[in-house]
Amino acid sequence: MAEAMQERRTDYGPPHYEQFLPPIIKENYGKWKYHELLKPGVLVHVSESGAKLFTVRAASGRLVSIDKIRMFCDLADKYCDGYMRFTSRHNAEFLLSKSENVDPLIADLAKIGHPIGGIGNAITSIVHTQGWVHCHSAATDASGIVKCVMDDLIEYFEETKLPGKLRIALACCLNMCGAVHCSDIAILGVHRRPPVIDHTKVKKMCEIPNVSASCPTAAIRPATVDGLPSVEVIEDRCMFCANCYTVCPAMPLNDPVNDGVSIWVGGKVSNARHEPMFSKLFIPYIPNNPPRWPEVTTAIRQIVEIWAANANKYERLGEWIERIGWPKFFKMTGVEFQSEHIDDFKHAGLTFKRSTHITF
Amino acid sequence: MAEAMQERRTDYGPPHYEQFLPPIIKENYGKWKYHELLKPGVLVHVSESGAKLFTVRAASGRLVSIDKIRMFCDLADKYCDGYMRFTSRHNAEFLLSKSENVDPLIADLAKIGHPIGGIGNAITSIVHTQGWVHCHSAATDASGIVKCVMDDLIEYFEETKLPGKLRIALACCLNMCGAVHCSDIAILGVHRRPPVIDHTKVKKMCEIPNVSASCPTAAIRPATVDGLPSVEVIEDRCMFCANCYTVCPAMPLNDPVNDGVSIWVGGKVSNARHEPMFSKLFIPYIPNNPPRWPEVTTAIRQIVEIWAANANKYERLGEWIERIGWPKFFKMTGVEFQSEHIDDFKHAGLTFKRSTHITF
Amino acid sequence: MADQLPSTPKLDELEKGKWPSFVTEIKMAAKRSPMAADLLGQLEQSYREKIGYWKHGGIVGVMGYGGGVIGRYSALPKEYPGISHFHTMRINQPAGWFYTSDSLRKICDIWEKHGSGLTNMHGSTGDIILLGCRTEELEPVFDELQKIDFDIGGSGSDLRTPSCCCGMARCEWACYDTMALTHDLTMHYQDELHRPAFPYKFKFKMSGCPNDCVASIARSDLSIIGIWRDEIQIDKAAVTEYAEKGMDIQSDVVNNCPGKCINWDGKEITIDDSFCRHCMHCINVMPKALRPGKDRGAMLLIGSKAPIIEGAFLSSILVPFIKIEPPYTELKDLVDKIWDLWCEEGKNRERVGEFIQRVGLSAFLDEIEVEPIPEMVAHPRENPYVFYEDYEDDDEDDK
Amino acid sequence: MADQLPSTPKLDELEKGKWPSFVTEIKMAAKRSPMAADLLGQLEQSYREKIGYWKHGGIVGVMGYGGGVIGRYSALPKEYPGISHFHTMRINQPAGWFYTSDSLRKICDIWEKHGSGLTNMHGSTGDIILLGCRTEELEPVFDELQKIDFDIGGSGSDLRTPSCCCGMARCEWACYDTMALTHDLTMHYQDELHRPAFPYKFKFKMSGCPNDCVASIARSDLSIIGIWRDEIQIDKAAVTEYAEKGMDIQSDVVNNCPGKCINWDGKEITIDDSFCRHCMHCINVMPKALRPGKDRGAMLLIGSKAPIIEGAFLSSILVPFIKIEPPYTELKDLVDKIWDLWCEEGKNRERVGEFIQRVGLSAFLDEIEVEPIPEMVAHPRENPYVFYEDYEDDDEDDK
Ligand code: SRM
Ligand code: SRM
Ligand code: SRM
Ligand code: SRM
Ligand code: SF4
Ligand code: SF4
Ligand code: SF4
Ligand code: SF4
Ligand code: SF4
Ligand code: SF4
Ligand code: SF4
Ligand code: SF4
Repeated sequence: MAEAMQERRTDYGPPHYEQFLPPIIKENYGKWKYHELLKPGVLVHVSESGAKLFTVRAASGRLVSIDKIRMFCDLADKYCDGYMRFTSRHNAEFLLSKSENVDPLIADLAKIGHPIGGIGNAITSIVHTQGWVHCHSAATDASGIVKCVMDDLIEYFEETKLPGKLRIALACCLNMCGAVHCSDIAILGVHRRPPVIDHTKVKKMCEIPNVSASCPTAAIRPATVDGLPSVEVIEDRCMFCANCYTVCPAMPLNDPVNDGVSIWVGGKVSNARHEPMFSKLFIPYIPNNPPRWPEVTTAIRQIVEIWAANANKYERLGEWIERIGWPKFFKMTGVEFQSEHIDDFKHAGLTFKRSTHITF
Repeated sequence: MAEAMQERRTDYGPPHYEQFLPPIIKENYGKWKYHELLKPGVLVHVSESGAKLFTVRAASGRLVSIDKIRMFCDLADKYCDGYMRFTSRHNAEFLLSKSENVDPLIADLAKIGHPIGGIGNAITSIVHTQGWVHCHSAATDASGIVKCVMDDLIEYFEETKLPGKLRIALACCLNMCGAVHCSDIAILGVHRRPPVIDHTKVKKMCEIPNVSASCPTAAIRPATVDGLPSVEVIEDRCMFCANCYTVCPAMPLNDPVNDGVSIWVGGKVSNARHEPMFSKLFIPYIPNNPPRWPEVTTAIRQIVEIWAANANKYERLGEWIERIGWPKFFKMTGVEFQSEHIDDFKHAGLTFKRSTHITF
Repeated sequence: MADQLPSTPKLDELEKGKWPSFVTEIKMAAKRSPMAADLLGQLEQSYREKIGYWKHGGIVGVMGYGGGVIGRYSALPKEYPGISHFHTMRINQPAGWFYTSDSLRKICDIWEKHGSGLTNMHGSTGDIILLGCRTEELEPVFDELQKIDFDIGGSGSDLRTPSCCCGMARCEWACYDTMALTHDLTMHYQDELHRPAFPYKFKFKMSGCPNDCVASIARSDLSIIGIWRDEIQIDKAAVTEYAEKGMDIQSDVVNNCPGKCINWDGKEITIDDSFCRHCMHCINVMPKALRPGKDRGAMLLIGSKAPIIEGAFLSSILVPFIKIEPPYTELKDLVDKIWDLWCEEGKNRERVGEFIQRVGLSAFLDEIEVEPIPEMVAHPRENPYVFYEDYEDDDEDDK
Repeated sequence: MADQLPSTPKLDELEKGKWPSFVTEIKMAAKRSPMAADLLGQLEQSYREKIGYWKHGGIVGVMGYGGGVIGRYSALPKEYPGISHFHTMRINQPAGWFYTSDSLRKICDIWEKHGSGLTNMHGSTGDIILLGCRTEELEPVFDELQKIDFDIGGSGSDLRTPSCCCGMARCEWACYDTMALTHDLTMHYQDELHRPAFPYKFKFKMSGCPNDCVASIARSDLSIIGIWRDEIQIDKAAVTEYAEKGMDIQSDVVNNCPGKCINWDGKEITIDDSFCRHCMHCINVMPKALRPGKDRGAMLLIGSKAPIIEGAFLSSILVPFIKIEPPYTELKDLVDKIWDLWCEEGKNRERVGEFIQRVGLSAFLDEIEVEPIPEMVAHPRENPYVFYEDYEDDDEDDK
């Protein structure tokens, strides 16, 4: 066995990217001079050499079957000499050296149900996570909400009529695998009920000191329950982060009645104009309402539209809110400001308004 | 005795201010329309009624003898119908209804050694504390440094040639009675050696649990030393705040070799333009060098002059530094950036530079 | 008596230069007072040896008062017997620090008789500081102060002496009567001021406008800062006058406006007041042409303090706008609620700002029955650690 | 086999609308795979009952690797036996997510044979996610992947699969070769990637410029972001062209510059590069006319992560500028020092950013032998709690 392992090939790493680059890219690698947005979803990059590369960006739901991948491959073969890529936000990108292939490709993409867009001042696809499709922690589904929100916002994907880019992300629990903490709009699955402890399993499945230590608010302490070594949760101190559940399967938080999503706004990642910003809590809680989550789609459309109607050119959502001030934003959207909006974690004091700089 | 107390008058409060207001102020109370700076140190306020009030602001060292107060009284009688006031920064202000009295008053003030100024785009007197004159905690003297710095900067008090206001404050220890934490330039007395514990006195003079609890960095723990109940200090964790000494006289930090001052810059209080800001550490340590503290006066003059030469009109020191960036400010002043400058207290992470927004 | 002055070669250096010299002041007093002379001597020694010579203070005071006197003893009483006791008396100043020469002279007379003859005009909190008094002289000083109607200020864990900017007395921007409020609160809270019963000190400071000339936002547990909520008043003719006299309105005024809400077309200024951040800059620069609006009152901000122990705080908005009119009932009710809660639940030596940060602003608001509003925060929370209110039990789950 | 699909009235709602439907994808796969069909069934139940039905994962894997597989089991294995095991395999993507149809088809073939036929293209860290595999199929999958040269990615407390923007392959702004660096680091650190030995996960992300198209500043323990340090290149003719075509250069470009360092006189643009903050905005708006300078490299920022446990962090500057050229020795040396220290002193489940905040940035820099510089902070400390270095003993006091 040890021998078998010795022989076995490991750690050879991913294939070298070079073999996957279309010739036009290899030739012009590092020599691109500028780009233009030809129309929604279609870019051209022009090289120092004069060569032109056309990019067509097609929507993707990210959760794709091998059937779909094969369809993409067929299109890549047909129009792109067999090359394609995916983007950092999981869209499919087709790289063409021939401009005359652009429209036929788009037509074929439409046939298999993949609109193009998401480039320039648009909304692109939603970075998201597993949800009920695969994760044990999920407080909500991921792909389902994403589908509903994007169905609703499709016009902003297919056109470029917004003041600037708007990025949406979703994570189905506070682990935030979608790294939603710096998005223009973030949808975050939340639990709202403390862990339900299975005292018969704690000792078996979990290391009690680790469990106690895992709680950011020190809500967990060792306890003997019904004669069994276990833990107890001081419910008042629990803010439902589920970190205990991550380290101890005997403490699930999932709950059909109390789980749901929260909406966060005003984050950004790029350094363009304003430094990167975290997203801020906007709607503390919306109950899960599958299959179409109408309250979520309505709330998000409202945010997008108010921003689109009022922001200056290039002004990201967070930049705009910062300019007009949060009180105005709450007023314009009609969302009620509640105690949940006020930070009470470690650096809370620094989020208090420490000046007279307000508007009336 | 209890009876005597009963009879004794207490809690009658300060005299009502109205009896101290000159007639012109009583008549125009709340009716002032605008003001103008007539010349350095002299303001005129014009009322809706057309009445004019002249203010002459005279420097004060704050620590004044009754002899000096009596001299002020004589001037008040001579020129101001017997009225005068002091300012929130401890200068003496003379309020005149007759413009022809202004210059003679100024001349008389000069005779008793009180220059006028500090109004408008100037440096006014230094808010400060007790120092070696009165406080047990002092890591440096207060009045002495203030005198030296103001002697050196007198031109900026007597003239209005700066881009904006510049406020200096001094506190002789971290208790910061001068509230120096929001000053354009702050001078702060610092200890740099952990408390020297007199174990024979701890138990007698202090409550051990209170002492342990007083330490922000949990550097103090109860201990038995030479058979006596006392405390010990984990020196590595001590950052010399002296809070333990405040609650326990048996733990002094005062030390002739290690005490000294630190210089902080860029704070402000007013809401004008920029929100209020805290001062930031600039020079971590300058040894006490009485009687004239030449290193301190030199450092402060340099800061003032570099700011004066480079800031835009109205731009306070902190606003200017924020615009050009701290790296440039360190470069321009030649002060070395050191580990002490990097925050390592509670909210340290929020002071780290979390973007690519730097200049080269 | 001048020949009795100790030799002070170091301190003499501090009589040079143009700024008024505290050494000269001490020497003046020392001509009459042996206390001041011994202060000179000890201070010279401090200057020589680079260390203070004061002992950690003890508790001394005046009958019927729990504070107002800071006990102080020299660590070198044998060398400097005059300052073996050298206590400070904090005397509550009249609002706005206005005086008549008559009242000042009376104070001086008392202090000549019973104290060192040295003062601070004023202390950093605002009191008249009578610097240097023997224990046995405290009562006599108070006795005489009573006769001239000056009372003692705060110290220890009590309300500290409130102070304010000159406001309506001398300034055109005062949005409420700072001196009237200061006097009223001081009188109303005499018991809290004189008998320490709080977890720690509590300070009020009143500024008439956001220029904040008493630094209330940085130095008071409750900062009361004047503000208006309607339109800035514009005098067009005066604007023209400034422009004609050479003011560059675009760069001096417009470009510095943090609300980016001023427009200058070369002839007229217009302000979109709905974006005005009430910073005062434009008004400061053009006092003849611009004035705060007419609907005036104050903003209440809570919690500022020096760094010990949680780090320095600035006050933060508690009530964005409140009318400030006698008898100030709304304000006092709020103050009482805050104190009740803090006295009940605050820890020893925990300032109200630290208390709020410990229990959370939301929880604090809840207890004092103030609704949370977005004006209280720079922005909503960034972390997802939300203490949601009650959850629903499974039993109720019948959907 | 279509008739074997469970009835999914709720999920069917998600086949409506224009955005590509994941339900349609699962149904496509379900036509062939009973695993996908059972996934449909369980998911429909989740949609009905508003709760997920997955068990807390167990440890499963591939021989010789300590990570790369996420164990997953249905909580309802009786109802949905096809997904009683439903593990994820994370496959290391090629840098920049470029593929040939040939390579993709080969992956599909393997996954058709051994797995559910469902994937994520890609996971949020960047891997190819093969979604749904039985324990006994893991080895066979790996066996076949070997043959087509695809290797496993990271999971657990190890280096996670590095990822990067398309950089020089498709973008004119790449200040260094992101794909080359990503591939090199991935190969160099195969052991760290495959055998968890860290206190917790560690992520690299490489962006070619401050637009940061892989969100590295928010999502990676070490963010490597391209930047230049000389002057922005200006093509005057192209500027004129933009202006003529109607761009309002003053309001679109100049007024949005955070460094306030661009001047437009109606004819020419000039930039005071010494104030440029490298934000990219002007270049983004005028790609034909403006380009990053020629002296290019990268900035290293450290410590970003999701909220658990200390709250979310953004990366902060560690090295403002470093040349990025093979064999990247300086960079690797630095990474090794950081890992050595963090592995030695980091607590279990403590990300490097949390570690730095716990021990203090200065102390951290000291250990990894990097000099502190002002570029690392937004501003120097505001609190006076300074840990001064060694004090002098009294004995030395002979002044
Ligand atoms: C393809 C992709 C990189 C990749 O290797 O996969 C990419 C490609 C380009 N980005 Fe990006 N960005 C991509 C993700 C991002 C991200 C990451 C993210 O969203 O998670 C960001 C940071 C977002 C944020 O700040 O929250 C990002 C922030 C930008 C910006 C800054 C926009 C701003 O004003 O803040 C620009 C500049 C611009 O658009 O003017 C930019 C510009 C560009 C350019 C124009 C660069 C070029 O010359 O090729 C590319 C096409 C623009 C477009 O999509 O509008 N790219 N870009 C990613 C496409 C994702 C997608 O499918 O939609
Ligand atoms: C007399 C005094 C109030 C009092 O009741 O005692 C006062 C009086 C005035 N202040 Fe003040 N300020 C006084 C302390 C302050 C303070 C408090 C402090 O320094 O501790 C501040 C906040 C300082 C800070 O931000 O750090 C202060 C920030 C201002 C400002 C805002 C300046 C800025 O650009 O940030 C103005 C507006 C201006 O000067 O244009 C102002 C304006 C004024 C005006 C013009 C108001 C008026 O119309 O009467 C007065 C004379 C101006 C001058 O001195 O230049 N006053 N002023 C205080 C004089 C102190 C002294 O002796 O020098
Ligand atoms: C006299 C005065 C300084 C001065 O020279 O003006 C003063 C002097 C002392 N202060 Fe203060 N504080 C004085 C205003 C302040 C201020 C400024 C203010 O009120 O605007 C502050 C900062 C603002 C604040 O309240 O945070 C201040 C923050 C402190 C602190 C730190 C409190 C904190 O919560 O951080 C202490 C330590 C303590 O309370 O134990 C302190 C303690 C002290 C003690 C009593 C020393 C002690 O630990 O026992 C000092 C007595 C010195 C002496 O022997 O004369 N003093 N102290 C000021 C009072 C004069 C007056 O009544 O008018
Ligand atoms: C698959 C993926 C989500 C997705 O749908 O794309 C994922 C899925 C999981 N993540 Fe994640 N994370 C994924 C990218 C991320 C990211 C985003 C990134 O890498 O850019 C983050 C935020 C950035 C960061 O690293 O902080 C992320 C932050 C977490 C955390 C919180 C870590 C923290 O330090 O705060 C956890 C909890 C943990 O580690 O115990 C976690 C844990 C998990 C676990 C393993 C659940 C668990 O506690 O055991 C999830 C398995 C789900 C499942 O059954 O499939 N995942 N996780 C992503 C990996 C795919 C890939 O390899 O490409
Ligand atoms: S965000 Fe939470 S629920 Fe969603 S995939 Fe990550 S760990 Fe699972
Ligand atoms: S969910 Fe979070 S806060 Fe609640 S007990 Fe578990 S670890 Fe603690
Ligand atoms: S700052 Fe410190 S040393 Fe100075 S008076 Fe206040 S408590 Fe005393
Ligand atoms: S000086 Fe401050 S940090 Fe040092 S032991 Fe005393 S209380 Fe603690
Ligand atoms: S705070 Fe405002 S009202 Fe008071 S003196 Fe200063 S400028 Fe005038
Ligand atoms: S007060 Fe300040 S924010 Fe308001 S208009 Fe004037 S400058 Fe602008
Ligand atoms: S990060 Fe910069 S270099 Fe990379 S794709 Fe985005 S814009 Fe281009
Ligand atoms: S990159 Fe940004 S900061 Fe630099 S000149 Fe352009 S807009 Fe200004």
